[in-house]
Amino acid sequence: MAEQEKEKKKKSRKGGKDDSKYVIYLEGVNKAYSDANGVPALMDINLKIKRGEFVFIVGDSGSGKSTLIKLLLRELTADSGKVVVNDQDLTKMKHAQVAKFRRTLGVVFQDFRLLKDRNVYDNVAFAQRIVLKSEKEIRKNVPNMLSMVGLAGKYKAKPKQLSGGEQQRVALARALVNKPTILLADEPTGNLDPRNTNDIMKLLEKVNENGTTVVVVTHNRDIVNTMQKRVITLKQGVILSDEEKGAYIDD
Amino acid sequence: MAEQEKEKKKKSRKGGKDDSKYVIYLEGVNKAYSDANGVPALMDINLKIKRGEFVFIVGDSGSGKSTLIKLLLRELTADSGKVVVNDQDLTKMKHAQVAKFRRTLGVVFQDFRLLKDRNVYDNVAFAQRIVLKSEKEIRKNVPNMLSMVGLAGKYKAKPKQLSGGEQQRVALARALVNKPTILLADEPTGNLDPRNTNDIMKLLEKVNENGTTVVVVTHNRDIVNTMQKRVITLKQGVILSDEEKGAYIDD
Amino acid sequence: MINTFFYTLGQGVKNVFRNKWFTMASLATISACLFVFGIFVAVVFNVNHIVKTVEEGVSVTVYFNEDVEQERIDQIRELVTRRPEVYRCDFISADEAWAEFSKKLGENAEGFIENPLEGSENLQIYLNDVSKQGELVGYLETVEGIRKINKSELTANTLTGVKAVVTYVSVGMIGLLLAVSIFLISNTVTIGISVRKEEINIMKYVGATDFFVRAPFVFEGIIIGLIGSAIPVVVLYYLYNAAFAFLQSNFAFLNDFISYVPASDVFIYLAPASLLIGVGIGFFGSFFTVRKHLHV
Amino acid sequence: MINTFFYTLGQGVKNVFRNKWFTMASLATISACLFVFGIFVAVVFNVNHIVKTVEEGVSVTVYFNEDVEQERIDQIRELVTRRPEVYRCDFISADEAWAEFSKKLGENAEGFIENPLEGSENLQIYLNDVSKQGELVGYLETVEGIRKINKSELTANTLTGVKAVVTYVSVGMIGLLLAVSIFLISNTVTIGISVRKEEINIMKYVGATDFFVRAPFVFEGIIIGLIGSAIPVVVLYYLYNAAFAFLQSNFAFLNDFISYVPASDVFIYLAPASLLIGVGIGFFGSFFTVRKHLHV
Ligand SMILES: Nc1ncnc2c1ncn2[C@@H]1O[C@H](COP(=O)(O)OP(=O)(O)OP(=O)(O)O)[C@@H](O)[C@H]1O
Ligand SMILES: Nc1ncnc2c1ncn2[C@@H]1O[C@H](COP(=O)(O)OP(=O)(O)OP(=O)(O)O)[C@@H](O)[C@H]1O
Ligand SMILES: [Mg+2]
Ligand SMILES: [Mg+2]
Repeated sequence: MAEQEKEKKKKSRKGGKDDSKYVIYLEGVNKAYSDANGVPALMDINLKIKRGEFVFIVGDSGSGKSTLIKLLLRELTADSGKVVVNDQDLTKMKHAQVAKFRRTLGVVFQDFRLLKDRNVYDNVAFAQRIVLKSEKEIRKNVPNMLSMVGLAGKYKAKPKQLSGGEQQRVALARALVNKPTILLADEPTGNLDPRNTNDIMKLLEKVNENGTTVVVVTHNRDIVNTMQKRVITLKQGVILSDEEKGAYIDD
Repeated sequence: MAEQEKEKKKKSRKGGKDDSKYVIYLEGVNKAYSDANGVPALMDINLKIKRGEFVFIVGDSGSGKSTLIKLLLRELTADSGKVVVNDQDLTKMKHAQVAKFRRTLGVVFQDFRLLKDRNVYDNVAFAQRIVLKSEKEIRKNVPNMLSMVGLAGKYKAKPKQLSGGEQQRVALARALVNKPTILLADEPTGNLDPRNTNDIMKLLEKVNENGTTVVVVTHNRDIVNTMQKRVITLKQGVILSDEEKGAYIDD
Repeated sequence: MINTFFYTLGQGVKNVFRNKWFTMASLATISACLFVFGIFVAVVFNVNHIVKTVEEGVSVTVYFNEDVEQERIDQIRELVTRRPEVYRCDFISADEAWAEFSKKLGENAEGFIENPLEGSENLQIYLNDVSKQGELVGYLETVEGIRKINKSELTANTLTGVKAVVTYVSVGMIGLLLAVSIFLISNTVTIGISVRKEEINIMKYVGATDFFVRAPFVFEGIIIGLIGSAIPVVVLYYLYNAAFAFLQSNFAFLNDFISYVPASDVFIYLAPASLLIGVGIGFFGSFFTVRKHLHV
Repeated sequence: MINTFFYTLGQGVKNVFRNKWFTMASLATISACLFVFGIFVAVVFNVNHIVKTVEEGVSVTVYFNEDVEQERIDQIRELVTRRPEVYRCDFISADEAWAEFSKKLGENAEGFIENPLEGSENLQIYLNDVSKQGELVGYLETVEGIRKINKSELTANTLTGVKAVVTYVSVGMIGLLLAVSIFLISNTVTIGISVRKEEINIMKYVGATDFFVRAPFVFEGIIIGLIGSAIPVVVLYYLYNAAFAFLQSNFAFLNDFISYVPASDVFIYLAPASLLIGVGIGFFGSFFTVRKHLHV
C-alpha cells in the first residue's frame, strides 16, 4: 500500500499531465522487423490503457499482436513513436533500468519460455527470487499460486514432463506470482480446454479486480464475446477497431 | 494407385482378419511415464479407427491426448497392450523400420518442432526429401502446400521470424505435403484465429475426402460441435466416451 | 539417389555456415591441438636427429701389436668395415694421432717436443648404434694382431641412456599430445552436435532414416576436420622454415655439432598424420555423436 | 541480500550438476590442458636444471709463473674466490693434475712413467654463469704471477648458445601451451554457456538483473575451474615422483651428471599457477560469455 502511494507520487513527477493516468500509452508507434523485406509489423499505433483496465487484443494470425506485447515489455524497441509503460519511456530506457522495469510486469509468453532445467516450483519461485522475496514468503506464495492454476500436484515436474496446457499454466503462475501492476498475456489459453480456459479467465478477472491492469491476446471468440471487456482488433499491423464491451469481429 | 493396391495386399497378408480394416488399432494399451510417480498417463485404451475416418480427440489439459498421439507415431512405446498403425505392430517394431513407418504419417506436433535453422521452404521440403522426391517435384509441391495454408509469401522466413500461428501452419504444411495415409494433428489450431482455424479445418476435411485418415486433438469446442465428426473424449487417461457425430462434452 | 547424395553434400556444406559458433569452435580446437602436436613432432624429430649425430661421433679405437705390418692393419680395417654395426672405419697414423690428441690437450700439449704417442697408429671405428659397442669389442678381441681396444664404455652407456630417455620422453609426449588432442577435439565435436540434438530428433520424428540424418553431419565433420588440420600444417611449415633460418643465423657456432632436419623430412610425416587425425576425428566424432541421438 | 548470496551460490553448485554435459566437457578440457601444461613445466624445469649443472662444471684453469711461491698462489686464490661471478675456486697440485689428466687420457696415459705435467699446479675456477668467462679472464690478466690462463672459449660459447636455445624453446613452449590452454578452455566455456543462451534470455525477460543472472554462472565457472585445475596438479604430483623414481633406478649411471629437481621445487610454482589459470578462466570466461547474452 505504502509502496503504491510512493509510486503514484513518482508518476506525477515524471509523466506529463496527459499520460499519467495511463499505465500504457502508445503514440504513433511503428515497428518493422529488419529481416521482413520492409513490411512493417505495426503501423502508427495509438493506444491508451488506463490503470485497472482489462483489455483483449485480437486479430488474425500475423497481424502484430505479439509484436505489440513485445514492445510493451521492451523485448523490442519501436522504430518510431512513443511507448510509455508504467510511466517509463521505453524508447529512451537504459539497459540498467530494464530489469527493474520488467519486474513491475507479469508476462505470459506465447511460447511459454520456461526454464527447461528447473522444475515447476523453481520456475515460479524464480520470479519471486529476482524481487528478493525471502525464502519463507516464497514457500508460501508459490504453492498458493500453483494451486490457483490447478498444478499443485505437479510442482516437482520439469517442463518437458508437462502437457502443453500444463506448461502454459506454469507460465501464467510465474507471471502472476509477483502481483504485477500490469499483466501481459500472449495467448494464455491456446493449449487449454474450455473448462481450464474458464478457470483461468476467472482468475484473470479476480487479479484485475485487485488492481492489476490486464492485457490478453487471444483467439478465443467465446471468451471475448462472453466477457464483455474492451476489445482491440489488429489487422495487418494497424488498429482496426477499439471498443469498450466489444466482441470478436469476424470479417 | 498401383502402390496403394500393393499395400492393400501386404495388409491382408500381415494383419489379422479383425484389425485389417482399421488403420489404427489399440487394444488394452497402458502407458505410465517413468518419472510421474507411477500415475499412468493412459489406462486400458481400446480404440479402432477405420481407413478414411475423421476423428477428434478432446479432453482436459493433461488427460493424455498428446501421449496417445505419441504412441501412434512411436515416439513413445506402450507399457502393455497392442498398438497397430498402418498394419504395423508398433510394440514389436525394430529401430530400422521406424523411419519407413513414420513416412506414411503426417504429424503436427503440439510444440511444432520446426527445424530452427532452416527457412519455411526447407522445413516443408525436408519432408519431401526424406521420401526421395525429385527437386522438380519439390519445387512444385512445396509452394503449393504453403499457399494452401496461407504462407506463400513467407517461404524465406526462419521459424523465429514467424508469428505463433504462422509456425503452426508451417508444421501443418510439412505434415500434409507428402499426402500421408494418416494425419495426426495435435492441437493444430491452438494459435490460430477463428478465420484461419476454419480455413485449416476445411483443408483437413478436403484431405480426408481424398482418403487420408485424420486424427485431430483439439480444445476448440466450436469446431468440434459444428463439424459433426466422431469425437473421442479422454479424461485422466481413460476413454470417457467415443461417439459418431459427437459433440464437445462439458462436465 | 544421386539427388540425395548432392543434397546431403550440400547440407553438409550449409551446416558449416549455419552453425557458425560450432564451426569456429571446432576449427579452433582442431587447429590449436594439431598446431601444438606439430610443434612437438618437429622438436622431437630434431632432438632425435641431434642425438643420432652425436652417436655417430662416438668411436672405438684399436691399437696394434708392435710387430704388426701395415698390410695386416689394412686387412683388419677391411674386416671391420664389413660388419653391419660399423658405420665407418678410419686409419689414423701415429702423427695424425698426436696432432689430434694435442688439439684435445690444448695448451697442455706445449710441453711436448716429440710425439709421445709414437707407435700409436690406430683404427677409429664409428658405429651405427652405440649400444652395439659391446658386440663389436667382443669381435675385435678375437682378431689377431690387436694390442689394445680403447672403448669409452662410459660415453657409450651414457649415450645409450640419453637416447633411451629422449626416446621415452619423445614417444610419451607425442602420445600424450595425440591423446589429448583427440580427446579435446572429440569433446568439442560432441558438445557441438549435442546442441543440435533437437534438430536430429525432429528429423527422426518426421521419418528420416538414420543415414539421411547423419550424412550431412558426417560431411560437415569431414570438412571441418580437413580445414582445421590443413591450417596448422601450413602455418607450421612456414614457421619451421623461419625458425630454422633464425637458429642458423643467430646461433651459427652451433652448426658445427648440430644440424637440423629439413622441413620436407618432417612434413612428409607430419602433414598426412595431421590430416588423418583431423579428418578421422571429424568423421568418427560426428558419426558416433549423431548416433547417440538417433534412437527416438 | 544474504539470502540472494546463498541462493546464487546454491544455483552455482546446482548448475554444475544440472548441465552434466557442459560440466564434464569443461572439466575434461581444463584438466587435459593443464595436465599437458604441467608436464611441460616439469620437463623445462629439469632441462634448465641440467643445463645449470653442466654450466657449473665448466672451469677456467690458471697456471703460475715458475718462480711463484705457494703463498702468492693462496693469495690469488683468495682474490679470485671473492669475485661475484666465481662459484668456486680449487687449487690443484701438479700430482693431482696428472692424476686427473691421466684419467682423461684413459689407456693412453700408460705410456708415461713420470708426471709429464710437472710444474703445472693450477687453480680451477668454476663460474656462476659461463657467459661471464670473458670478464673473469680480463681480470685474471691483470693479476701478477700468472703465467697462463686456460679457458675453453668453445665450451663456454657453446654452453651459452645451448642455454639460450633451451631458454628460447622453453619459454616459447610454455607460452604456447599456456596460450593454447587458455584459448581452448575459453572456447569450451563459451560454447557451454552459449548453449544456455535461451535460459539467460528468459531470466532477463522475466526481470532479473544482470548480476542476478550472471552470478550463478560465475560461481559455476569458478567451481569447475577449481576442480578442473586441482585434478591435474594432484595427478602430476604423483606421476612426477613416480617418473623420478623410475629414472633414478633405471638409468642410475645418469645420476652422475644429471640430477633432477625435486617435486616440491616444481609444484611450489606449478600448483598455484594451475589453480590461478583454472579459476581465472572459469571466472572471466563465464563472466564475459554471459555478458554477451544479457542485452535483451
Ligand atoms: N523476428 C521476426 N523477424 C521478422 N519478421 C517477424 C518476426 N517476428 C514476427 N514477424 C512477422 O511480423 C508479423 C507480425 O508477427 P506477430 O508475431 O506480431 O503476429 P501475431 O499477431 O502475434 O500472430 P499470431 O496470432 O499468429 O501469434 C508476422 O507477419 C510475422 O511473420
Ligand atoms: N515426459 C513426461 N514425463 C512425465 N510425465 C509426463 C510427460 N509428458 C506428459 N506427462 C504427464 O502425462 C499426463 C498426460 O500428458 P499429455 O501431454 O498426454 O496431456 P494432454 O492431454 O496432451 O494435455 P494438453 O491438452 O495440456 O496438451 C500429464 O499429466 C502430464 O503431466
Ligand atoms: Mg503471436
Ligand atoms: Mg497435449
